[in-house]
Amino acid sequence: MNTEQVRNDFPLLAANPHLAYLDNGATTQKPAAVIRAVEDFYEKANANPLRGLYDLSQEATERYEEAREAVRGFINAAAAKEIIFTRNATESLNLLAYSLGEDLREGDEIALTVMEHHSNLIPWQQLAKRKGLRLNWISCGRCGVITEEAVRAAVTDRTKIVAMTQMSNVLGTVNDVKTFAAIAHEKGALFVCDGAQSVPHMPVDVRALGVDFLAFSGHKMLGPMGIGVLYGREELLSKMQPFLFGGEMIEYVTREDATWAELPHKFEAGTVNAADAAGLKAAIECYGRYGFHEIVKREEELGEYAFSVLKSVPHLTILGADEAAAHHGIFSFVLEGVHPHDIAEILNADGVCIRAGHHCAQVLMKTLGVPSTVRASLSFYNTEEEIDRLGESLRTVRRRMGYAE
Amino acid sequence: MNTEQVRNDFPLLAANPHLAYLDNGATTQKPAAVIRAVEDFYEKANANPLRGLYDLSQEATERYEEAREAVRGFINAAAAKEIIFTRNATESLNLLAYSLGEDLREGDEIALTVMEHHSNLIPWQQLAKRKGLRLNWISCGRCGVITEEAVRAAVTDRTKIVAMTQMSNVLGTVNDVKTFAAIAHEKGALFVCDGAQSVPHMPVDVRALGVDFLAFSGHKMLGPMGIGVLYGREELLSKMQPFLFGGEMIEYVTREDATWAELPHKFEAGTVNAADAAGLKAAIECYGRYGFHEIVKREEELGEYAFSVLKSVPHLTILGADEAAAHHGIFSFVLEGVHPHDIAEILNADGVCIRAGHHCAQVLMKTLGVPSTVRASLSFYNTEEEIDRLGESLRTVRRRMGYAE
Amino acid sequence: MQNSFYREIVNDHNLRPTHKHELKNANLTLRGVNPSCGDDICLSLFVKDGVIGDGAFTGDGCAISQASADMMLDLVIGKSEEEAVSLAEAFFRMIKGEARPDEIEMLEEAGALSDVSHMPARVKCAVLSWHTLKNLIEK
Amino acid sequence: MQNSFYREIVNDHNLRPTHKHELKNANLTLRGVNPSCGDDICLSLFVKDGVIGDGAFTGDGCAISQASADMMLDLVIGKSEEEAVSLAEAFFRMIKGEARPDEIEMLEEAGALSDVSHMPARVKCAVLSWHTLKNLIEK
Ligand SMILES: Cc1ncc(COP(=O)(O)O)c(C=O)c1O
Ligand SMILES: Cc1ncc(COP(=O)(O)O)c(C=O)c1O
Repeated sequence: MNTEQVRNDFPLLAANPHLAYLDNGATTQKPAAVIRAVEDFYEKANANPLRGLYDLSQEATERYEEAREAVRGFINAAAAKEIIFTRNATESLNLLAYSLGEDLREGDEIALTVMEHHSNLIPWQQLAKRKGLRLNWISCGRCGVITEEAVRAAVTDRTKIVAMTQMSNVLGTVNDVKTFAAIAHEKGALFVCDGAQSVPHMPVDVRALGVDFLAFSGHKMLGPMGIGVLYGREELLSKMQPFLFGGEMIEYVTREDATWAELPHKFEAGTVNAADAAGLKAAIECYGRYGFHEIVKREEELGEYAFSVLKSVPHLTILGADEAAAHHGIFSFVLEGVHPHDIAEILNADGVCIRAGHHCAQVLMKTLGVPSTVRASLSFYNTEEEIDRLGESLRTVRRRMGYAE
Repeated sequence: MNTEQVRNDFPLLAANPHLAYLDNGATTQKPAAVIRAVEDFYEKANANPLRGLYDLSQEATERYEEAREAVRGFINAAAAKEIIFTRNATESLNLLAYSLGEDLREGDEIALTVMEHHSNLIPWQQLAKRKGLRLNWISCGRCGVITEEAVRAAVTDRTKIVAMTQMSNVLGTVNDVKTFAAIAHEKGALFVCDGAQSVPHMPVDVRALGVDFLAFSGHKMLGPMGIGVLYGREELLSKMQPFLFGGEMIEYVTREDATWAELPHKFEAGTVNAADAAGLKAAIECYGRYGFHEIVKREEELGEYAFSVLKSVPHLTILGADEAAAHHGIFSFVLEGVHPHDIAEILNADGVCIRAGHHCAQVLMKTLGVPSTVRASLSFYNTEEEIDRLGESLRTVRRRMGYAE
Repeated sequence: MQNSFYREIVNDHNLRPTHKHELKNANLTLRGVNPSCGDDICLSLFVKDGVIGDGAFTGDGCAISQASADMMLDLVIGKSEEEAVSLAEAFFRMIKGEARPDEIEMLEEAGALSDVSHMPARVKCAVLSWHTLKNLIEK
Repeated sequence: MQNSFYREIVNDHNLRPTHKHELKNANLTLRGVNPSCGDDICLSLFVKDGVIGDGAFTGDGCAISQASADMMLDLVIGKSEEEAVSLAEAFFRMIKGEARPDEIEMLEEAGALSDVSHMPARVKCAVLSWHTLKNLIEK
């Protein structure tokens, strides 16, 4: 992979050579191909898809459905109708909580890990509150490793749903969802996988993993902001109740009741965001063009480098695993005596963009015993030079905050 | 208004001079300024808004919040925090049904009109089913007029919510929501206004109208596809439970429970669609540049013309009011002996884009006694010449379908 | 292409259908509906010893759905149930654009609908009667 | 600008605060929190005859929130409750970029935080202690 060439594909990176954008876990930059695909939709194919009987609307529909097929291929789903377009991973997970929640009864249990992003935590927690369900917490050690024992301890015969992220957005650890999905199935529970961080950074094959549902966001994988995905096994989706009502998700409507359209439309209420779906397809094509294998290799390289640079900064502690490979390009750390927000401020002054805070994972923060951390998260388009600048800037922070050294 | 100049602002229209796009009720075409605003966000300001402490994220946040302020001004809301960004009108209305639904009890009543779009009908209907509520239907005559008596007959002391569209997407009639909101308030009910069709085509002032909530979509008013709006009075929104959970909508999260962020964030879960919000702001600026007064005047002119052209087509019946002004550029009609889908097909062959079907208003179709209609819906950028082509094409339909004449 | 789509043959079957009426001696009846466009047909057959002795339909819908039903009945009346099902399969293949020329030949006048393979929005209209036929025979 | 933001004065109050300790004779105490960044302070005052006789704070947070609290106490100890509230108002105006030069003058060292008016993400940190003070006095 020729990083310099790659960076030229990203207008914002090309225009800002002095900016080290290291907040890729929050959202990635967009290649020109993605921006152009959205633009091209509006300039050549803009119409309300699915509803029109004229060529322009057919074209809009085709682009939309081609995007669905591209997503299907990307995660190796069995059928395109198993791909539901949503706004983002958060909406996908809420859809699940509302829709699967319909069938849960008081006393049923939901197992979830302490490392979940709020988007895969609060929907289940609030569902549990509304319906009198029990939440079983799957704990992780300080390294962020979830063991089979921890999962077995939390998943009982009353467990109906196991919700788990495939990659922690704070520690970068990857959970063995294949094994854990099998445990869930042994107990008759469904396995909901949050792929918001994993899908952009490692090949994810829903059938090989055996997960029942997978949620992720386009904007974290080079795509536009308005599109997310919920994958679900057809057999399950077809039995589930729709979540949002209106638009093309119906079959018949009378005053008293309504029946629902077939998959995937049953879960896509209102005018769909075909333009951003087309953008997501272009993003997936970029993965193909760069090569996922190359991307993973490059991100591993950069991760190794970043780990060693961060380790060499005095007073700095990396949270989670003590080896680069376990971080998958996501590094949360603290610097003795300096609040993460002050670090972010100083790094910003040096043109280094990182995140500071609880990273929408307050339960994990509590487990780790820190109120907040700094997080640097990498993408294949980052460079060693940017990581050097991160390191250099970090070395000056304590001095600039008034510490003798 | 110089229509030729205006059309040059719309890349799709400029590139397809032989296409008569008359399906504006479904979605409008996008001016270059809107497409550029989305592009510009991705090229110059792309970061996850609200979460970052660096300049790029600040820039993203500012563009997002400026868009909120632009929407506030457009509908004259009292405060920007009364503007919730959603995906589309459908999501806005579902948010309301779920969130307001929390406080409703068995036996409570919801009043809604028979002319509602499914997006403002099924959410309430399904809520009623789940909670044992009663739906009171507000009827309209064949002209699509809703009288004060009809509203008073349906709104009782047990009515908690009145849901009504300001403009029918089938008949084009405008309901006197100011009067009807006052009736709702007399009875202690909340008034939910569906502005999906009205906000794009007439100045809407939420405070002058006195509505409690207003839902609309960006894509029907020159904006991008991924953004919608829910306006709500602050006093009401601040008491309501959030709908989607995760992301920046929280304050504290523990294993057991969570507390919510302030308005408007409480209702905006997950990564927000700042790029499309910026596009919506650009759309609102286009309204300002063309002048809403000019737009309305031009659409009235075109409406008059279309009405007279349609009236002159043999065997054609326009549904609803028998005067142009009551249609606000939306004309549903049937042609004796020819199914609407066949008409759409033939018009498409002549380069005329219209819609055929039930227009997501099956309850209204039943009331009108037709299974489906053809709908032509105008925008200020349409031309008399396009309407002529619609008329000419329609005149040939019966012959082309094999009728002697 | 679409301009020439409403050819005489389709228009004829739509405006002057041979088989659009009630069928008094029907022993098999099934309703088929396309909710999204409102096509709604009721198909009746009189089947004896595995052979379709007679057939008719009633209902409403676009020209394509109506003509398709009428042409289908022209074709299957007098045929065995197996033959009818294999004609339906050939028809579905044609609509997907996957039929061989000899299959389209076999469909006689119904072959006039082969253009529908380029009109995704109308596929449902064309296949409605054939799906209804297949369901009726197979269940 | 941000580069020079962590000036000696802010760093000093952050690293070597005068008023960060428990206050034994406190008769007014209130906790103030910024959930989004985790700033968390507990402000204690000893107020007699409408005058702030003493004050202190404990808690955690970024340098801005900590320094702001310390500088605030430097300023308001010995002042009347009314004076403290009007200083708070002046501080809020400064952070909004709306204060007059003489108001910023009045805020003494706390005026060092005027740059926060260009840093929307840090506004909450700077005003936390002042909001807590105002709430404490007014309720
Ligand atoms: C009156 C009315 N309400 C609601 C909607 C739903 O809008 P959307 O599909 O953008 O959510 C529409 C348009 O389809 C409409 O015309
Ligand atoms: C693990 C994980 N899950 C869910 C989300 C939510 O994604 P979004 O904000 O795009 O809905 C994120 C990112 O914020 C994440 O990192």
